[in-house]
Amino acid sequence: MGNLYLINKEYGENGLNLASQDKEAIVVLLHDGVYISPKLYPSKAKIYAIKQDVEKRGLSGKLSAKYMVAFSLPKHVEYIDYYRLVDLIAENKVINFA
Amino acid sequence: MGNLYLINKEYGENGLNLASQDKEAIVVLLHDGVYISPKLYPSKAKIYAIKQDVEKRGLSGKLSAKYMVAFSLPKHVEYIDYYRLVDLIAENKVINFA
Amino acid sequence: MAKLGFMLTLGPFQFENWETTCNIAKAALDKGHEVKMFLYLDGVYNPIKLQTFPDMPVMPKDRFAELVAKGAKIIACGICVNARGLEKGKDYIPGVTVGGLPDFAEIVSDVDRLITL
Amino acid sequence: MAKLGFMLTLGPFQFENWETTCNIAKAALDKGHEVKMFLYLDGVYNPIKLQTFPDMPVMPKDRFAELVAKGAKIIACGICVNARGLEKGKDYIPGVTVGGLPDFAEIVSDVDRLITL
Amino acid sequence: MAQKNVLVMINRPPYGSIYYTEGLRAAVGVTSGVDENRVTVAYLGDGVHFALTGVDRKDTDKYLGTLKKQGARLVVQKESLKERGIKEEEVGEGFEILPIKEIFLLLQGADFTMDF
Amino acid sequence: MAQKNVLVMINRPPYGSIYYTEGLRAAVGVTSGVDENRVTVAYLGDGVHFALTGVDRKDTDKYLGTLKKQGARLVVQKESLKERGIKEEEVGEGFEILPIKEIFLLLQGADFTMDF
Repeated sequence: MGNLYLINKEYGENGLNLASQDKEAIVVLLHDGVYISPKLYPSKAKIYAIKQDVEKRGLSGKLSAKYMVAFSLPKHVEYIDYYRLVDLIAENKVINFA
Repeated sequence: MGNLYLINKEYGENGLNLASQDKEAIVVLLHDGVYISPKLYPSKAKIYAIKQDVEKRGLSGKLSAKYMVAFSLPKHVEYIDYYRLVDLIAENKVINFA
Repeated sequence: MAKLGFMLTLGPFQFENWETTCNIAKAALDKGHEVKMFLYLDGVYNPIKLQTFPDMPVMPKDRFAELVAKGAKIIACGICVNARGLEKGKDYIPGVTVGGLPDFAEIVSDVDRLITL
Repeated sequence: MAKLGFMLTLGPFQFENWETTCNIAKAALDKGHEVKMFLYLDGVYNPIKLQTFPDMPVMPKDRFAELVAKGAKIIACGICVNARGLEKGKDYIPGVTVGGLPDFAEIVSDVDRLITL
Repeated sequence: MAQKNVLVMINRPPYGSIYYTEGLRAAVGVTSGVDENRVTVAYLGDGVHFALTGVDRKDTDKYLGTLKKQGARLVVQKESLKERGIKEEEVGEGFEILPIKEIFLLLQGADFTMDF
Repeated sequence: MAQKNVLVMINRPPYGSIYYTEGLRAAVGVTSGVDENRVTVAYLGDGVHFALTGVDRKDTDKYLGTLKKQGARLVVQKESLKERGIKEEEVGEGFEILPIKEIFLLLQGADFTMDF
């Protein structure tokens, strides 16, 4: 059981700072959390985002691995749906910043 | 008639950026606007804050001229009440960021 | 004396905007200015007359009632009211009416200053 | 299967939290998990049954009704309900009850995960 | 009663709050009176995300259509795009990219401002 | 049913929203059940402003008093203070200043977290 950080934009930075202390952090960007600069993603964390949140904001390209590599950004973001999110919640401790 | 910028924290930075373009900007910090770093105050602007907003947040000392000078911060903030704010509103164009 | 227009988009309690709006509007009325206010989005929750809280002698709706008593004209956005299930504002304090954005357009045409909070 | 607890502190429409909460809770119920939800602060505006908007076939209250139908237990904070003038939740969709923070304490004791939005 | 020029400034991105769409509804509303007030919409700070090509605009298209018919300008702050790593070619059709000093001139020319 | 350790994280400053006080009411509420759940309150980011000596606490004193009686810790993130130019001597009595790595340990020790 790891720590699952649910991150929205408003005080997501506080959550990402804590996730940076965490060797096995799992981060999920929820709603406006996808606007947080990828530069703030913890380097060791696995990063997820909700696919429909990303798509309706027109950010599918910007959070993609291709974009991240092209701009030397730190991470690949994996898109998931709410069913997968529920699995992650069931498997991990939830750290709320959403 | 000058421009009176009503500034809250949330997107006050956008307002202060515009005020920085303005040779005669008047800035009023409302509610959480008093938390914005004084480093972001436009250098030429006159800066006001609502006295009761500052006091209940325990910031009277921190926004004072003495503190500003001690920490080489850019400005003196003058504390006003809502009656004075209404005068400023009546005398100027209101630029809303509150 | 000036005519001041207000648009308030947030409800009571949660965020401080309603209180700042009441403070500015009250000071304006005390100074003899005219106040016209449009309640938009969550702003329409403010004038619900049934607000009750044991420890709080003055509820948000009382602050708005005070503005009405001092002569403020307050209109709530009807689409917002019905979307939030407030049934055409039937439980509002007296003096607050339900209208639409054309009323706001008229306020904009009429006033000397516009304050959005 | 797990028991999931939720606390929602924002109302319908204005901010997206209510929708994210419903999306997660629905997915959890579909997967066979148990859902217990506490509506706190502006969260208590969500289950007002009279919400109506011509262009919107599914209103926020309908999403909460769907959760109730799927077995979610939803309790609203009574102090918050009355402060906002919602008269002990008399206009709530069926299945949502009004309680207090001790109910939330019980949810906290009971669930395997807690999600606050 | 007199016609007013209103600068509607949108500071919040879609969709975390409804300001991105209700701000546009208000902008259209402002023009609905007998005095035919005029509006300009300015996207500032995080608000500029609304201008991205790929944004789903099914709930805002009707307002954008009305504003376009009225000749209202939709302007996007250039510096805000840059700070967020958004390239100008990622901005959709119908949005004008303007540096802050030109947005300030729009503000100078407006009678009123509104923020969302 | 089992006793839980809850870390209540307050991210918003007083008084622009009511989270600074309603977060404390919820923290007290969490401890009110038969299982006597335990809470720790952590002030992060802008939330640390609540710890300033001069803050008016007339609406929070009763919650702080109850939490104190229960032995609940109130911790303030050291880095957040520094970023905001707040000196440690400006922090009121009853608040412990902790670096983020120690706040992370509190998080590790908690069963649940809540954010306000």
